[in-house]
Amino acid sequence: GSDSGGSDGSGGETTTLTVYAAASLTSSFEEIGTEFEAAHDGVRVKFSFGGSADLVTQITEGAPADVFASADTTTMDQLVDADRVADDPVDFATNTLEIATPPDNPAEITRFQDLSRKGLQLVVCAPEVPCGAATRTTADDLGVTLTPVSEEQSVTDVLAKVTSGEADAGVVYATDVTAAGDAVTGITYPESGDVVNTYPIAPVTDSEESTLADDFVDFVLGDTGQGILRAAGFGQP
Amino acid sequence: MSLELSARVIERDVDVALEVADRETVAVLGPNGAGKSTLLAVAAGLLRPDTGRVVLDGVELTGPDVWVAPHARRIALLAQDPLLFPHLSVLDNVAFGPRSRGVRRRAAHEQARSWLEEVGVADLAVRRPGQLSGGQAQRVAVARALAADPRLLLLDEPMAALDVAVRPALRQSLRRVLADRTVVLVTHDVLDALLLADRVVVVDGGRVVESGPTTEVLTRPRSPFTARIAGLNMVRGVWRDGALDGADGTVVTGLTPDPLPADGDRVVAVFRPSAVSVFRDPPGGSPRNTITTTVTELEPFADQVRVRAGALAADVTTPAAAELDLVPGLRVVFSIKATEVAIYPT
Amino acid sequence: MSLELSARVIERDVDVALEVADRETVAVLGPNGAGKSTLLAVAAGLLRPDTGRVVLDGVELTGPDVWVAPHARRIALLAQDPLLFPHLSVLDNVAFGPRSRGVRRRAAHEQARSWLEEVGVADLAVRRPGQLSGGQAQRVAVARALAADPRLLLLDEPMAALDVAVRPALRQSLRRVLADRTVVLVTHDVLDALLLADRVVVVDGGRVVESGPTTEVLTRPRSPFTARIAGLNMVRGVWRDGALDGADGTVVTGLTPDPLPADGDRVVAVFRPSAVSVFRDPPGGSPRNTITTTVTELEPFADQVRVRAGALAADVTTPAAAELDLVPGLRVVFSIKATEVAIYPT
Amino acid sequence: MRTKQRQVGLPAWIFVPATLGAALVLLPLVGLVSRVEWGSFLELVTSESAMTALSLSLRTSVVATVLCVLLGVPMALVLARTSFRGQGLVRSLVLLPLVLPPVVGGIALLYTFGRRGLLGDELDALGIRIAFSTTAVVLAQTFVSLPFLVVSLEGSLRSAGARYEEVAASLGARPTTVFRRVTLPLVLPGLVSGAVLSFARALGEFGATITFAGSLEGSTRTLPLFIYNLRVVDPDAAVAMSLVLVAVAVLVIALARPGRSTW
Amino acid sequence: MRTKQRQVGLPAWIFVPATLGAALVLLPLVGLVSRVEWGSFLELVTSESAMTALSLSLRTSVVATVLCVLLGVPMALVLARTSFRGQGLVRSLVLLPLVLPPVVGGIALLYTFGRRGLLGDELDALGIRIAFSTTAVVLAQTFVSLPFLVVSLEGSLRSAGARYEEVAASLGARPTTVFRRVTLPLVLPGLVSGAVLSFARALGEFGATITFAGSLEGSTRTLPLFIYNLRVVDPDAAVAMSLVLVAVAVLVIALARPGRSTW
Ligand SMILES: Nc1ncnc2c1ncn2[C@@H]1O[C@H](COP(=O)(O)OP(=O)(O)OP(=O)(O)O)[C@@H](O)[C@H]1O
Ligand SMILES: Nc1ncnc2c1ncn2[C@@H]1O[C@H](COP(=O)(O)OP(=O)(O)OP(=O)(O)O)[C@@H](O)[C@H]1O
Ligand SMILES: [Mg+2]
Ligand SMILES: [Mg+2]
Repeated sequence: GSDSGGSDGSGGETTTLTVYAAASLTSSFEEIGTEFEAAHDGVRVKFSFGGSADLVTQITEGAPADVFASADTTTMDQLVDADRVADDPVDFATNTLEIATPPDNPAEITRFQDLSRKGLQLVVCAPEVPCGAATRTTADDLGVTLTPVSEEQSVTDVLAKVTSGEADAGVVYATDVTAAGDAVTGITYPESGDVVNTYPIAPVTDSEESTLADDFVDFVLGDTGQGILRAAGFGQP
Repeated sequence: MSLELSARVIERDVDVALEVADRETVAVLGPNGAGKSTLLAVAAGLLRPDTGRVVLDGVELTGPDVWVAPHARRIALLAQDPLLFPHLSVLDNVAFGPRSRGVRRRAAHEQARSWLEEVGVADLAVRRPGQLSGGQAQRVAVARALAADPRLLLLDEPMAALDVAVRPALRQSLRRVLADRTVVLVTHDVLDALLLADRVVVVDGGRVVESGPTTEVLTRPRSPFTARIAGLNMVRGVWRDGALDGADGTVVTGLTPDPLPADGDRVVAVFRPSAVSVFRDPPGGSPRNTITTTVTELEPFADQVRVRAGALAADVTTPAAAELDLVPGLRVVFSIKATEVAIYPT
Repeated sequence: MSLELSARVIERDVDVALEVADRETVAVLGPNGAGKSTLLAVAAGLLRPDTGRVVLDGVELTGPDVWVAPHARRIALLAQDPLLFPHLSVLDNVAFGPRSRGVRRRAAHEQARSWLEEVGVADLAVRRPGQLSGGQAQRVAVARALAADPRLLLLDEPMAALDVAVRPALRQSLRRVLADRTVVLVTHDVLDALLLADRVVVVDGGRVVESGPTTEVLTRPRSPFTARIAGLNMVRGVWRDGALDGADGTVVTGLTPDPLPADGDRVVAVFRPSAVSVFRDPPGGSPRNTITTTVTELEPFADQVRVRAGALAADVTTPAAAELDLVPGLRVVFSIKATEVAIYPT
Repeated sequence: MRTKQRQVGLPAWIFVPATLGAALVLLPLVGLVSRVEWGSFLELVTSESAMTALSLSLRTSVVATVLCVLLGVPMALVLARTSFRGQGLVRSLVLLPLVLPPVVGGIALLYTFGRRGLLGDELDALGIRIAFSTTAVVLAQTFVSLPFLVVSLEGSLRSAGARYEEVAASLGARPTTVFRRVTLPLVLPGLVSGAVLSFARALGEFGATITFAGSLEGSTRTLPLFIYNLRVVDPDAAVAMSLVLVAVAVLVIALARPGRSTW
Repeated sequence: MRTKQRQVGLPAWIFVPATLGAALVLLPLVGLVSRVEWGSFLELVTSESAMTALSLSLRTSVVATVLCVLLGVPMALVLARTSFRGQGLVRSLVLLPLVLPPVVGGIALLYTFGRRGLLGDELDALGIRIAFSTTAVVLAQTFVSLPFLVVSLEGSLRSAGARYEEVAASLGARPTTVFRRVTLPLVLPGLVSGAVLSFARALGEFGATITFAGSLEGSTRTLPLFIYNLRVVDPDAAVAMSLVLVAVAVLVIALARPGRSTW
């Protein structure tokens, strides 16, 4: 969508680009948005962050999105099936799993196999959400049986349990560990590269700013965008 | 405004009919639970009878297929509870009726003030109902009902809770105010009926047992309750051999109506308590009615004592009572001259 | 149980003191808003006076630093409103007091039933309060207060809303029940005071204006309200030259007390309405008191008419009233024999 | 019964906004129902994990409602029938869980009853672990539902006034008797509607539960959590499941509602 | 004033559960406050996007509360003062938004007012687009808050009874006058507490808003949505922001509360 007569310093027309993006992209995309605005005079980028599934529902129901960036291919496929994608989706980032523990790592976790330990207060994502699906795949691959005390709805919920010290360990994305800073200790394990989550991006149909939307997709795929994503811990697709 | 009302409320075992002529005040008397308040509720449109009609001035308000809402009837009801609006000041309570009629705030307040004056509580105008005594609240409720200026005014015991000093004054006010209005007045005080009502209707057990002009009903009562409220003694029986034959064998002679009742007709004998003399033993001499009975209660008032014996009462002077050494439980003989007894059919 | 009470409630301008001896019944009389209910509320512990004490049988219940909760006082209050618990049946309402005392359900119901019998509404035991008439509710409330079997019983107009037929019977019941209890009884009916109370306290404007044994207070009233409630005429003035000198120049002679009052003392003259003769012109002849006044109201009762003229009243026979052609507004002369007038200082 | 009918009418215009309001609430429900695929509905609804979630939801909500009544009735009484310094403040603070985003409420509970929370050491010493247990679910539901009961009951208590309580006391009833035999029965309609509000709130509770208790089938995954999970995979199924939640709520409320009271 | 004091005491034991209940509500708040880093608090709270979200939240919640009053008062009146066939059903249905998980409520709204919803074509023809606009926020808030007002007000109306209304009618007051001058003033405490509940619920509303209105800064991102977003990036900041929400709610409620009524 667009609105005019904004309070831009130049006094000229302001064009607004609306980007719907997965919650895990929040920090990176806000940064990218700032850079994009700097590069495009009179353009303001608005974000709507949320669970990928929520965003798909909204866009399907006519939400005024110009660009959609998803945290997994399944949800993006739903949007494609709904005929709401203007151009084929492009993968722009990947993410891998990492184990997060409280800063002092009380359970002394060192590898993924430790997670099956009896009495360990382990939280993971529910298998219905991407990070949970990835966790389950990893566990299956390694032949590890996990008995979590909770299967959370989102990475944020897993992190909250870990940072509050309630859980001894949680399985989250590498980017989340990076973002959490000192609040958690990240423990990488060798097999993490085997299960990779891919982030696709695509412009949305009926966009009134379709050129600008394409520009934004290109910007994310370009050097600036990729640089920011790399810094946040995302991998290259 | 003339009222014609008939109502049957099965749940309460009430089945009454009532007519009030234009500008007439009808007093409704009757014991507790007789159905007096029920009758008013039906008239006011707060209770829909199982069957019945309410017709005001020829216009049907309640009927099998008719229903006029209470507010559109212009019938004001002063209920047994004052039910003053707790959130309004006394003045606003009284002004409520006029303002609902469309009178402007100022004028309504003026009217309200004069009504408060009338019932003697003008100084309480700014108070909230919660800050009034029982009698004060009752008076404000009376003022509020009068201020509504209805076509028909229904008053349910307006004088209850009032102190003896204001009763005569308020009765006087009401008399003036009610004179050119159509009013139904429920009361337990025979003075209200006598001073304010043109006609009296006596209700008992949900049925009208007596009705007629006030003095006629109250001087020639036909039901025990009416006799009681009129302060008269009544003996009931059948007419036999030129005298009343009571259920318990009492025979009462007295002034008889013309034409004489036929033998076996139901009749009543009525006489004033002051016409009764009390003896410890049956007196001889001139032919008198005597009734042997037991004293149940002694009520002193002014310089006399009312001697109650069941439903009968006798007034004797205080010295006489002392001389007879009357106490509840004593067997005594009530004696009444035949010329003081009125006997008539019911 | 003896009660000693003094209370000042500034907000209501009430400042009263009262003493009730063990097993005594004290009637509290007074106009609307006098402070009667306030007094009871203080005794019951529902209102904390600004200053004052309530002492029951030597134990302080209310005091500057003492406060006994209402339930612990064993003082039952029958308030002016029946306030029956709407969610309980009539029987359970009456059984509430006994059950609160720890009486078992069965026994409490038994007691409740007998109290309902006493007030004549035993047949209503299973009803809800919402299904009662005004008078029926009042009677149940009386039964409930009596059933609580308190150390001190406070009754606020227990007879209001009752019909004339049950009043004597209930009064009789109360008389029996109250005989060996300590009771404070608020009433507007002098008969209640006469029949039920040992002593009378008259409250007016928040102050006790008179108190003493019932018959003494009611036969020798000292305040206009008391005279009014006792059904007596009262003229107030000062003692001058062997007679009462009224404010408006009226001079009243009568039976005087021993010793005689001093000149300038405040005195009252009291006489019965039946002692008053009414004339259209001042009568000559034997030395009588005459008061020229204006008829304000005519109240017929029994075979007499009470002629009211302001605060004064005269009883005349109905024929006499007709002969005099009495109507409100007429100037008349009230004439009273000096021997019928009692003059005493106040 | 004809005689029982109410005879004072409502203004006619009042039915316009009333109908509008009803439409606002009912239309979306129609919209919801219209999208349900009834074919797969039954199968889905009776799936084992759905039944597990439903039964957990019912059990925890009932316990939470009971707790709300046990704790909330005294709170409402104290607020309505006493006055003390700072009462206004206490009342406002008790309101807070109403506005606190539920997720933050869950965090607050973690900070208090969690292992490293305010009472963590004390609870640890007692060998009690609340987080990730069904107890945590109940606690979260009680925390968010309690204010509903307190607010609506305090309103009822104030409307009812204290006159009957005074009468009861003067008849010799001790405060406990007054409370049991007079106060409670008189405000029963208010108490029932307060309890219904609490139950409904507990049944629908999501944010605080997920944050404080987590989500594990059988022990902490209540129906709203189950629905949320389902939604990611199969939005239509989630909608269908919500209707079950709604139906259950209506049923429980209808059963709990005593004869002639408000709700 | 001393004479105004209440003299019928509460049972002593009642203070035990009351204190427990208060503790259950207040302890987590203490826990929350204890974790706030006050250093960065002010900066965060006054950030532009925070202020935008706060002001949007306040505006929409106030409008939603007004709508709740306008629609809910008539609904409560009709439920409390009339009887018609199927009234019980209507009452139960009106309760539903209480138990519907808010997210599902949002879906229901989408299914009704969305482009492809029940009324989609009609609204399209009128050129009205509701979903994902500020209107949608208000609608979502009204949808979830309305039952709170209706339930608590119906309780008050029933407790108050109709006797005063009958008196007013017999004094000649038309139904509208009765409503305005008698019914409303008498249930004012109930109305105020119902409105407070509605306002609080609207202010904290999250699930239905995010689903039906989306989360766009300035137009649909209310404070709870802002907090939700913030939590992903900086959980501590989210907690601090929640306290702002709470403080605002308390403030607004305190200002709205008339002198001597319940809330
Ligand atoms: N709401 C009700 N439901 C059922 N019965 C009722 C109801 N109200 C009153 N009654 C019964 O109906 C009868 C008539 O009652 P009503 O109130 O009309 O009596 P009343 O003549 O006004 O008596 P009172 O002098 O005591 O006021 C009584 O027996 C009473 O018990
Ligand atoms: N709650 C209150 N607040 C302030 N003033 C009050 C309150 N209740 C009563 N009053 C006032 O206190 C005075 C005494 O009232 P009280 O109720 O004791 O009178 P009462 O003697 O019982 O009168 P009644 O015969 O009318 O019942 C009256 O002037 C009354 O207006
Ligand atoms: Mg009556
Ligand atoms: Mg009084």
